[in-house]
Amino acid sequence: MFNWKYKGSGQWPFILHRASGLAILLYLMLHIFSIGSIIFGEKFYMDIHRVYGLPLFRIGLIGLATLVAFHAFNGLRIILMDFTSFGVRVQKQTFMAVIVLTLAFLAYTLYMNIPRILGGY
Amino acid sequence: MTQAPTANPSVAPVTVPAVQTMNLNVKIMRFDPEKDKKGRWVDYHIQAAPNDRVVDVLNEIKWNLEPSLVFRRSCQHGICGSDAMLINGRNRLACKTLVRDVAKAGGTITIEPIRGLPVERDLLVNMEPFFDSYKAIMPYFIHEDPFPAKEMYQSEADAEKMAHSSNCILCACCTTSCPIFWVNGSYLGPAAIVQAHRFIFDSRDQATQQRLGIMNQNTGVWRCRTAYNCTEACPREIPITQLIEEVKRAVMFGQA
Amino acid sequence: MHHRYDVVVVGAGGAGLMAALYAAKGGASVACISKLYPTRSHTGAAQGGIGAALGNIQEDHWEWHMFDTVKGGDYLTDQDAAEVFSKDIIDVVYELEHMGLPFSRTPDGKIAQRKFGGHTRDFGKAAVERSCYAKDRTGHMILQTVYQQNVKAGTLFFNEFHVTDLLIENGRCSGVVAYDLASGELHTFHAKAVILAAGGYGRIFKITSNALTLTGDLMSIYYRKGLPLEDMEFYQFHPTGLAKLGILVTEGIRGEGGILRNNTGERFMERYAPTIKDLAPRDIVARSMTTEIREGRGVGPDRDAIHIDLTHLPREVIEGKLAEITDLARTYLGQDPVKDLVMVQPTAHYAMGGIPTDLNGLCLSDGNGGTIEGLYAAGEQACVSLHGANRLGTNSLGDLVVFGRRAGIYAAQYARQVEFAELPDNPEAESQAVFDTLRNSKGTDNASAIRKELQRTMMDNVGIFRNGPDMAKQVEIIKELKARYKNVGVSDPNRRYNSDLVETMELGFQLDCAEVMTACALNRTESRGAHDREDYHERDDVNWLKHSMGYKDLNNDGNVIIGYKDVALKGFTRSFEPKPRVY
Amino acid sequence: MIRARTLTDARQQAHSNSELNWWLFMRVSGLILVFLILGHMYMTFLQVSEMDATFDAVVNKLSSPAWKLYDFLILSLGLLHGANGLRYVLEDHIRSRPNRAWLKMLMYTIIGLLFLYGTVGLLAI
Ligand SMILES: Cc1cc2nc3c(=O)[nH]c(=O)nc-3n(C[C@H](O)[C@H](O)[C@H](O)COP(=O)(O)OP(=O)(O)OC[C@H]3O[C@@H](n4cnc5c(N)ncnc54)[C@H](O)[C@@H]3O)c2cc1C
Ligand code: HEM
Ligand code: SF4
Ligand code: F3S
Ligand code: FES
Repeated sequence: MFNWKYKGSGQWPFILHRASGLAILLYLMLHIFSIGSIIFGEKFYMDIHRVYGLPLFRIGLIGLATLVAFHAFNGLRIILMDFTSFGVRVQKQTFMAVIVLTLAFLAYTLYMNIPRILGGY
Repeated sequence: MTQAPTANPSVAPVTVPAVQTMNLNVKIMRFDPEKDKKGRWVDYHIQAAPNDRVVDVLNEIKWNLEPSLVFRRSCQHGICGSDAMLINGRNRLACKTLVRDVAKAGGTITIEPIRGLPVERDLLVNMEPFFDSYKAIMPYFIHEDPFPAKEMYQSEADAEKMAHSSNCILCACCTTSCPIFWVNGSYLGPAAIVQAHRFIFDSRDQATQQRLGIMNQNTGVWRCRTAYNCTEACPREIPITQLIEEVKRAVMFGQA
Repeated sequence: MHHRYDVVVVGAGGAGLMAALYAAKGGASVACISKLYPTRSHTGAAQGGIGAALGNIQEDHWEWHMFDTVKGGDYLTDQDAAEVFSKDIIDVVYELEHMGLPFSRTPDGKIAQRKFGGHTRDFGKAAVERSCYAKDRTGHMILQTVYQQNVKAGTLFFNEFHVTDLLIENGRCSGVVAYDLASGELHTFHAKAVILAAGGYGRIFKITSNALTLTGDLMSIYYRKGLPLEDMEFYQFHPTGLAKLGILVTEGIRGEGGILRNNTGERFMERYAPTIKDLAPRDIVARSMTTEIREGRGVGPDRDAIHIDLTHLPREVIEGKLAEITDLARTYLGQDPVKDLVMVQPTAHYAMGGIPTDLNGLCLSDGNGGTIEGLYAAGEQACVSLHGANRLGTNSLGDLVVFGRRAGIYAAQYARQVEFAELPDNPEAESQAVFDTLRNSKGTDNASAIRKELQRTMMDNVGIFRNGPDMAKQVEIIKELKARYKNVGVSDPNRRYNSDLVETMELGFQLDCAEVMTACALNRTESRGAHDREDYHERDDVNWLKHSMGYKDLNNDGNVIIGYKDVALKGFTRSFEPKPRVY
Repeated sequence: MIRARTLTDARQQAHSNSELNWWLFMRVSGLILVFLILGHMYMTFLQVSEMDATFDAVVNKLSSPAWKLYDFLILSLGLLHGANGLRYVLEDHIRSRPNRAWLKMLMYTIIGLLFLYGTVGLLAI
């Protein structure tokens, strides 16, 4: 079974990548369902769409977007490792870069979305 | 022949420092198949010097406190690969880890068996699954053509390609630190891939394609998620992740 | 449990694996029994290289190699063995290369070779590059490569099986008994031929480069049968082992200009060897260091070590040419050779003696040509007497592969010709008795205390310096320890993985080895090769140009009966007259 | 000649490139998805509030074939990438063969149905 207490540094990017991938997949599936529901007409669509307006959901979305950003940046890091030996050598540094970029993304998302949530639009 | 001692003035007389020993709490995960359902922690309080190896600490416990403690070890200096264990949460060789690097005076060292292999007793695990994956990669030199009367020639550069992978002592530190191996025993694991690398990149070997074929299966290299724990754990400082990625590329480009 | 194989090999180090491989090639069904996983064997620790006169760098001939071996062995070397060896080793090194061994290479792609102590061109004229190497891990590569070939050949391995008894009746060996660590059960292996290759016994000394598991098991078992052990007094000490640990520090450290200093900082080698100082040969340096320590000028907490000073050397040399030892010193002693003095001690390293064999590896039952049918031996634990009184660097790996291979070939040949010999009625009885005694002992003595005492006293009394009174004292100490051993208790009652039981049993083997070694050393009143006596300082060819054969006195436990065997002073085509051994 | 010693050996020596192809697909689709998804998020989540994705807005946007293609790529690549990722996870974590088999079938079915549903949705407008 998974050894959560293992003190290796390399497993955390892996776990985060895996968890974020699964979370995005789950959301993508829901999202396809909700957007796709336009075929059932406006009322059905808008009933679901209202959920998007719940503050909790909107905060969750910010988290999810951050996970997407992480998964994307880290995906690029993995590709770099796979195709260049340089990528493996600097894997720690690139992981730091991924974290920094993700946090920057989070900051920007918060900056754009918090006022909207507070303002309710 | 005897002369008056000629002291070398440039070197100050060496004063002998008293051995600094310190109190240690050694917390060992014990497991007795005849009594226990699962492992239990047992604490041992001993005195150790900061420069002692963890294996010395274990020997001390075995020889003086708890003769029934079971663990493997042989060479005592990191060459035989017997004593891989989980020391303070990381895979290491007990004989290559110094007490001062894992504990302060009065501190605690935790020692557990390596993960992902069945524990037989205390720190001793069943190594068969590990050696089975080793054997699955055809870990032997294959050359079917007639040999020259003397040695086969190989350039220095070609010999150097095996420098890292041939250094492996099959200690299993890497494989048992790999998160994929923990959850999925059918992954061949980094150690087996390192061994495969040793032959794939041997200019004299003639079974490259077969080995690449084995690596290409879903128990092979594609299972590796570049988690990097293996590289950190290797006591022989083999850049394992790097080697695995080289094998992936060799499979991809179908060449070695 | 019973098993049946044509050939059973005991030990999976370089020698055992070579034997198993060639026995399998000879068409025999082979099982290899080892108390360690094969790749854990101590052959993996060898670094320097394997000597063979390939002549890849400079002109070289097997005759030159043979001469060096004989001279290195202080003429106690059997010259027929040396001749077979120096010729065979050339082929075997090529064979190893054909098995895929990743040798280091010369710029033109041949096997790389380098110089090594005692290996010379033209019968001693100048050093020659003879040691074939794979970086600084030649032994590791030999062990791995030969193991791999065994995997390919489908050799059956019984790992973590401790051989506890040899089945010998009427001069014929019919198998072995082994204890399975995992289950705690005894297994009988019925075989047409048995090959012993269980390695050395350095663990009878306190400071040693040998693994914890090198306890002389099979030598002792052989000896307990009333069979002889040859030349046990010859044991090689290496001058520079890391203090306390005994981990080997290459000779190169002095070659590069390292200086040995005592606790006053004095460069004491100026007193012992005024001209060449620290570059004196291994035995002289080891003796000088020990003198300093004995006279109270040692360093370290127990004042039992010597400093080696590299601080005056440029950092590049220390980090470059001496990288490995620098790493070891940093890891284990926390001493950085760039700025600190490193503590070293002479370390017990290699057993020249062991189970006597003929050139085909067949075990000898006495000094007059008697043999044990179907029983072969090779490697450090055997004594074809290739190394005589002192082994040359790189000749041990050569010994393993040459005589391991020969033992395998001849054992398979023998197995093809004969039927299985009948097993004794109750083959496991004796081993069972040993275990029962240990298990049921109500004794209170502690095995590790006895072991510690043995190792300390052997180091002091039968170590680098030997003299009559000390050794006579040691004979008594060993008797006393053996008496105490009878009273040791095994506290772990478990069947499975009972390493306490096994280690206690091993202590019994260690005591036996120490017993023969001490008796033979006390008996040999001369100094030759590694055997250096303060009370008999000269080599004495008139009386002592002969091998000692130590037998257990079966009627009188603790006594050793010493017989002799002639030295083969002639090779098949070349021979070298004994001369003073000067370099 | 290499002889396989065990059944597993034999099976492993049988050749197939499917794992390699999936591995490559993950990298390639990942690279494309970076632009598609980050772009999509930027346009619908950062620049404007996701609240703006009302029925009319969505229908309006998707009436343009370019956006249809864009969203179809996300739909197909994202689902396929995610499905294969999920397969990796299941193969790693679910030890029992039968459980793994039916869980995989279930996931493939759900994802396949969603793909059809999404495609129909895109084409319907
Ligand atoms: C640090 C070091 C460096 C060295 N460097 C060199 C060098 O550069 N060149 C050179 O030529 N030589 C060198 N030597 C010497 C040489 O390496 C050894 O002498 C040689 O490896 C011994 O090999 P072996 O096969 O006889 O035994 P080992 O490799 O010691 O193997 C012994 C085997 O016997 C098995 N065994 C033991 N007891 C039992 C039992 N009761 N039941 C079942 N199995 C048992 C063990 O499991 C093991 O498999 C060095 C030695 C040391 C210690
Ligand atoms: C945004 C751009 C994306 C990039 C660059 C990307 C990249 C990658 C890469 C390279 C992998 C392989 C990881 C490995 O083999 O170690 C991967 C795995 C995965 N991806 Fe993505 N991906 C992206 C988007 C997505 C999306 C949208 C989803 C969800 C639908 C997703 C779900 C997954 C899953 C579940 C895995 C498996 C994780 C694992 O096996 O550990 N990814 N991704
Ligand atoms: S690669 Fe390193 S960690 Fe893995 S088995 Fe070999 S030596 Fe041990
Ligand atoms: S830890 Fe495991 S996932 Fe790959 S990089 Fe190492 S094998
Ligand atoms: S005891 Fe040999 S590696 Fe630690």
